[in-house]
Amino acid sequence: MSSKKTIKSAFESMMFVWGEPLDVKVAADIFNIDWKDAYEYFKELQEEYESEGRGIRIREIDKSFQFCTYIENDEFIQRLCTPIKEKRLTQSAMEVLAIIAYRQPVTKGEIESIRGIKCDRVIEGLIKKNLIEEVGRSTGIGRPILYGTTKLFLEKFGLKNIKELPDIEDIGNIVEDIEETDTGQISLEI
Amino acid sequence: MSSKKTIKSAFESMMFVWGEPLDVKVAADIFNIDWKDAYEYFKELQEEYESEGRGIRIREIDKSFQFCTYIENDEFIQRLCTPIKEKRLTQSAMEVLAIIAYRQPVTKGEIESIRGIKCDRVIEGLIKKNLIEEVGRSTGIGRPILYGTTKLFLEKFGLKNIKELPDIEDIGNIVEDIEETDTGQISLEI
Amino acid sequence: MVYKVKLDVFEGPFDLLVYLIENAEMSIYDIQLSEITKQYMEYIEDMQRRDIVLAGEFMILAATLIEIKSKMLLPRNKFEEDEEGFEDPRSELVEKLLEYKQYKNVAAYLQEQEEINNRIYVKPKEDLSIYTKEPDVFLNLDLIQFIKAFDMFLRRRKKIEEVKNNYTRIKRQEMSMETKIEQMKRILTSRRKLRFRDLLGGVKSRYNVILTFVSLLELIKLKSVKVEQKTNFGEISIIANEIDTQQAEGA
Repeated sequence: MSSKKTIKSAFESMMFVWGEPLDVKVAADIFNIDWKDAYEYFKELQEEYESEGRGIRIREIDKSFQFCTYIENDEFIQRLCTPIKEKRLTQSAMEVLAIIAYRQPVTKGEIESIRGIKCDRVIEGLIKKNLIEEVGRSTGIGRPILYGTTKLFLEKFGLKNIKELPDIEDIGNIVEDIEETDTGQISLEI
Repeated sequence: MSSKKTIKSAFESMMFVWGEPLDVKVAADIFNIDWKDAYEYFKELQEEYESEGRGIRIREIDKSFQFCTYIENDEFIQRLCTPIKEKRLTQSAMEVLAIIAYRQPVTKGEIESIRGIKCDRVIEGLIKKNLIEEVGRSTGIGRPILYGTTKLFLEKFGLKNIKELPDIEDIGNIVEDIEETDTGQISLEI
Repeated sequence: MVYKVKLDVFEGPFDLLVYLIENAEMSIYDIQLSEITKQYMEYIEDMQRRDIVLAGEFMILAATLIEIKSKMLLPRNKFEEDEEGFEDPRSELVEKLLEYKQYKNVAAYLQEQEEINNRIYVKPKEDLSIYTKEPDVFLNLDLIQFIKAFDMFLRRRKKIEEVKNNYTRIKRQEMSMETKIEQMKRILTSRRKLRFRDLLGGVKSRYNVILTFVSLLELIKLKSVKVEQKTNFGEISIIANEIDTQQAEGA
């Protein structure tokens, strides 16, 4: 039986080599420990890096943990190198993604009735980018495909899990807040 | 002018993104600070990760610094990364194992008379897999070897002790129950 | 008022409509339909003039707007007006627009999140090929499978035993020597001379051959027949003894 210290240290090494989010279950199985304990250890590590103000941090995505850089250091990273950035999503892709994120599992028909326009191509593109996936079939007529978001969606938008999405009723305010804060920052810089 | 804390945190982020050993001079230039100071900061970081017993460490290579895993965690990384190939027991191995489990201690002769077929090879294979072992000798003619199941057998099947095996009279019922449950699931899927 | 919208790419008819409503500083709950329908139509005409391929959905909404507009122009009958359940023809559209606006906000939120997240960097997976060469062999054992396998074996054994039991029963039911002798005697009354194989009656099972042969020996002992075999393994000829046949006939 390994000590907690050993296990936590091993988790750090494992996350480091793995690069991608490391599933808590996979990590727990290696030490034959309880999932809950393993999760606790990851949370402790996350807290340690944060409280020490480290330049690398640990983020949680869908019951997995991953090392990443401290967000405020992006300016310095860009001075060092220009990491390849992914192309940003289009407005229509964002809208479709928004509907799927909040209404999943959802059919293409429902999405189209909300947006008032066809969206076959957009859905295709989002599947190709692995941001959404088929999650089953509706019991309705024709048994249409149901769509849901993927783990990569959470990763790309920095969400721990789908429940972390703000309440849809509050979204209007949140977006306004962000815009106001942005303006504030700009005026300070001037 | 950035604070020492900011610079050290940035160095961590930079090392993390860079992957390869990060030249102290390159890092120092980004903050327009003295090479000596930058080197000092890297050494401090190295010392911090070490004294905290972190699973990731910082190593120095020719006036460059790089994140790496803690050497003692190699074993766990290996466990994480080594793919697992599943192997199952053959039907005959299962049968022999079952007879031994229920009739132990039992001789090869008894097993063969129950199965109506020779089973030297199967027994050999099970011994090799450490699922059965010799537990003594019968008092009968020729004093044949008696076989029994091992601790690993219990472990692999998740049994506390051999008495936890389902009653042999109940076996038919148990299997029927399992099949019924299976059918139930199938009909739900339809 | 001539309204000029810049030729943004709208994400659909609702997107355009929301834009027009917000630009005209109208309340979404109280859309001035004549005004907004006019603007919407102007926009669509403009698009067509510029040879922009419009999706059919833009036309559908145009038709919907005109329909609502005409409904609102119709004089309302008093009874309807007094009814609490009177429904504004705009309400369905308003509901749809509100829902759409909500998701537009979500899209904006996601965009913010994407931007924030783009400032965070992760590292690629290390080269793990040194570890992946030899897979760990893992013995997968499952108690349910184990029990199933054993049960299958027990069932098979039970079946074999049943078959064996049936087999012995059938054997007991096979012809006895007494019956066989009676049968042979009957044959011999009609045919005084015949070959051994004629007595088998087409059944060449080991049991029948032995039974016939033993019965034949019995008949020889009883002096009912005479038997002749000219060569080793050759044909056995059987000749009935007259007296005996007569006896049999008499019996």
